[in-house]
Amino acid sequence: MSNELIKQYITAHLPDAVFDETGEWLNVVVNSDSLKGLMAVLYGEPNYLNYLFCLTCVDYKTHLTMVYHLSASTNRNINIVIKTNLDRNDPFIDTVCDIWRTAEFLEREVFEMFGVTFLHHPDLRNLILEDETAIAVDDKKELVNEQKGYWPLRKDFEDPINMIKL
Amino acid sequence: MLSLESITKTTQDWLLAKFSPTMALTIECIIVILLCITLFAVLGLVLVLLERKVAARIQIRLGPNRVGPGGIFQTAADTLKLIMKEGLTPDTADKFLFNLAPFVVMMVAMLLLAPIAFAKNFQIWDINIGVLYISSVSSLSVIGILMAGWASNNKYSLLGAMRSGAQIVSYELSAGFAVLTIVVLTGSLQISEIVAAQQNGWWLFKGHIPVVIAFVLYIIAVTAETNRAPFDLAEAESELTAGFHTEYSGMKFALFFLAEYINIFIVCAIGATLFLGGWMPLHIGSWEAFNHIMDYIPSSIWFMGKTFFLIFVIMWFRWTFPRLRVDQLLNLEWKYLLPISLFNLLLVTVIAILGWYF
Amino acid sequence: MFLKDYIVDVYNGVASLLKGMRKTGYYFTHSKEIITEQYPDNRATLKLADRFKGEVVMPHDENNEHTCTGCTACELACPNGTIKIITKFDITPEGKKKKAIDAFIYRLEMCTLCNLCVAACPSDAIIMAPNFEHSVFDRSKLTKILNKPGSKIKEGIE
Amino acid sequence: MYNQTDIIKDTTDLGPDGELVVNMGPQHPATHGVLHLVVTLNGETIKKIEPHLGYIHRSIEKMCESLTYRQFIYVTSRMDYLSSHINNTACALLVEKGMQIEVPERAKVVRTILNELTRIASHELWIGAMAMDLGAFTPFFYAFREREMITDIMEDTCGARLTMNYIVPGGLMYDIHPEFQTKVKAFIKQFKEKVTEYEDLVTGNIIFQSRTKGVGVLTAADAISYGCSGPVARASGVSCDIRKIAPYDAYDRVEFDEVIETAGDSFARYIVRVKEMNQSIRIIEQLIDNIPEGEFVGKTKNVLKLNKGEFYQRVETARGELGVYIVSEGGTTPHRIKFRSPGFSNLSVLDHIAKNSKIGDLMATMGTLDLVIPDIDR
Repeated sequence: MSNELIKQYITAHLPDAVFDETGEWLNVVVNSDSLKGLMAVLYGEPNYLNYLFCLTCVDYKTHLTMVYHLSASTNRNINIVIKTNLDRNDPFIDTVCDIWRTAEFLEREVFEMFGVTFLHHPDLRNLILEDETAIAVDDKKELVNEQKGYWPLRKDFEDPINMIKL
Repeated sequence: MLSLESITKTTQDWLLAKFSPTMALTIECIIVILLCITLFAVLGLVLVLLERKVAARIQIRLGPNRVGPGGIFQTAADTLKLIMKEGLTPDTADKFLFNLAPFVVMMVAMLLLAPIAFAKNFQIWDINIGVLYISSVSSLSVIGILMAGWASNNKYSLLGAMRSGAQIVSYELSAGFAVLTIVVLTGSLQISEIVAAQQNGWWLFKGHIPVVIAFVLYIIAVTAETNRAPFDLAEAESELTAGFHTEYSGMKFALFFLAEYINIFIVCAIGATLFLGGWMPLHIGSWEAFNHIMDYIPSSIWFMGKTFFLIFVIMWFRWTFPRLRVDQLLNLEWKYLLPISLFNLLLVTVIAILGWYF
Repeated sequence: MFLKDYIVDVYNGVASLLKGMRKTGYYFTHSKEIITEQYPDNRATLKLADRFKGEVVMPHDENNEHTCTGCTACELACPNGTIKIITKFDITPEGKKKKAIDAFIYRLEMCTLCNLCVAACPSDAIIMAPNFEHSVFDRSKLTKILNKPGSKIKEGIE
Repeated sequence: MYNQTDIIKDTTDLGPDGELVVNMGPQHPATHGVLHLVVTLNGETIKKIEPHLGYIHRSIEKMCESLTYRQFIYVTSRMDYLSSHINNTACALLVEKGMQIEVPERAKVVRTILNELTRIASHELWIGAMAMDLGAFTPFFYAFREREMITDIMEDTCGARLTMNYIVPGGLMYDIHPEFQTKVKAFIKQFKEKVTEYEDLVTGNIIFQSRTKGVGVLTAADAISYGCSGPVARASGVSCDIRKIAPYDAYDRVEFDEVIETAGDSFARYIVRVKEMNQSIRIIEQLIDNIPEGEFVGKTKNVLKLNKGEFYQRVETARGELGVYIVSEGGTTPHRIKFRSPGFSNLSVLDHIAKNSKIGDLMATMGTLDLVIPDIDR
């Protein structure tokens, strides 16, 4: 299945999708509302892009971008990258973990590192960092309040204790 | 000839000449108790060192080699360390039972020493129901383990203790059946008579294949009963960290550790007595000259040699096999060992009735 | 047949166990297979790989001269601030001012032995030495000054 | 993480339905590091497993954002420390891709050989640790004996035994050791002799087989859904070997088979890894006599600057597919870097496949998933 076919298919389903072929793989930028619908379509027949091998978020300082790397499990050389931009102050998006189970952990990681809320996620808690309750009783309490969030992978995150500037 | 038999005889004669019979008996009791405790300490040190050396050789290592020549004082140093360590009692533990448990386990191991014949006419108590006594007392050790597991108030300990309970109760059966085969062949429960019945050959050799099967079953069952790998589910360190003795430290832990090795010694001693003739030298039918030469080796060396051979086999098991899972462990007992031992016992009974053994 | 399967089962199981015991028994009886290295005792014969990355050292020749120009390439290449170079200005016989190192501070406790500083050095002034017994009682002893007191830069190195 | 009072409460109280809640780890002999599993038990049967991560979280992704493209490679050795060479290769390949650096043939071949040696070393360690989880101590030492030869080879050539940092963008840090080829050949000879020992001690052993066969079954559909990769997915019949799909370095010119089993249980995962070691030996045998002469490092600029854009590089580590995703703004440091670690996805499947089995099965399942905690936490 070539990129052209995928493009046709996505355009048929979602006319306002923006394509970018400058990179190694086909990039598709979609609206955050329509992401879930597109994912469900891509997962099913006839595209069968059923392998989500990377899910992450990028902080561009002006907005957050969710990045989904999809592939076909039968032919791992078909890869597309789906991106969607989120409001940095109030980031939320529909979860995809009812389509791919692996998204459950990956989304939890993004949630705690970037503060993106995944709607309808079954168990949206911190996975790697301490629980919110633990932070509240911690002496980091002031830090949390000052910065309105404790999202380490955002670009403006500062932790004077654990980060040493060279 | 200087033998253990003559030493005991002279001692008793001398005591009876000096004191009244009651007094002499009391003194004898004290001597026996002291000897038992000494034996325990020595056995513990030797067996732990032996285990570590065997493990090292199997695992292409050298093992302990720093304390003393060849590392022979390593276990003594370890004991010293354990004595000096603090014996912690967890806050939420049942303090009385927690502290009692190691002693219960230890006492059971001590009681089992009574009917064992260490050499010719060298036995603490030649009770006429010796084998029955051993079977019944050895099953008491599960109480100590359950006590330790429950009183620790630790989930790992509890799981370990429950596993141990199920395991010991099950494997008691096949161990009992294996012992019964010899009882059937000998017609006596008394240890001295069982040994005497092997005057012209050990049961392992003259009892045909059924006794060999019973011997194998006995080794498997007692390995499980003493919680040794591959049946060490009660303290499976990759699953339950240390099982029933997770919370123990210092000397209380050392008592568990010691009891494990003493139990191995005892079951191997019983195995040697029942199947390999105890202190009886290797006699082959009518080869008079050969039998005579064999008699020159002291009976205590025969007994210890056989026992340590069995101990080595059990250690060999431990360092070769993976551990079983808890349901497989019980499957092995109830689906394989128990039917085989029942059938085997029937076979032996037929052999005994028809007198087909040598 | 059930009984036949049962017996075959038992036989195969026991055979597989005995196979394993044969292997361990072989190693038990063959002491030449033992591979233990008696480390502190075999120091004399212990040979480390010549490329072993143990710590950064600065070789000095017999005239107490090194080749470090103080260009701070290693300091920039270091990912975690292990190296700190303090420079000074020497007056050459011709009366010109010349940059030289005052102290080459190397903090072993922070070093990850990644070899990037050695790779970055344009004048091969520092190398990795195969020393590995680094334990000391005081952490401050791990901060080392690599240039020896009184040492100076070799002639002709720019 | 729990605070102190929680933990005390946890060990004395029962779960909501009278179930036993056991904290396995972070200090536990079988979790191989600091994995913390909160296991809900009903007797011996597992009802639920909930991993708590972060005990060794160093935020490598954040750290890399302040390191240059030469420097950030060394940090990746600390992720999956058992296949550090392969992690380094992934980063170097990505930088080479982003800057169109030509890599000399010699460097490519040496990288491939070292990657395969690393894979064997990792699997050797895994076999030992796995057998130890199941209660057999001895295979651990036999496996380490062979692994020791590999680490010696690594020490000779790279100067370190575990965290090598031998691969730089453009090739290798320095040339291979003169004795490299003879030592590798000696290792291949010894490995072929000794690999039968694992058959005797582990593979054929009835206890080992009954502990692993039919335990922790992962279906192909689940493997895809959970994003599993590497031996875990291949044991379930999912073809996912990056070395075949998108060959890098010298993998396009060597012959090897992708090992695929279909049973999906712990035993299949074990067999896949054992067969993979033999395939690695096959790859090394093809390359070891044909290391081309020439430069070992390509021409690179002093300061590396990636073009603006996004780059993704996949490699096959010993545990599965490692993806490095870099968003570059054109500077000397990455804007955002994401490591798609194989262990993270493989861990997420644990609850699914170990549910309703016994505690002993959890060890077999967890062992065959081959979890390396620094790789999961990053």
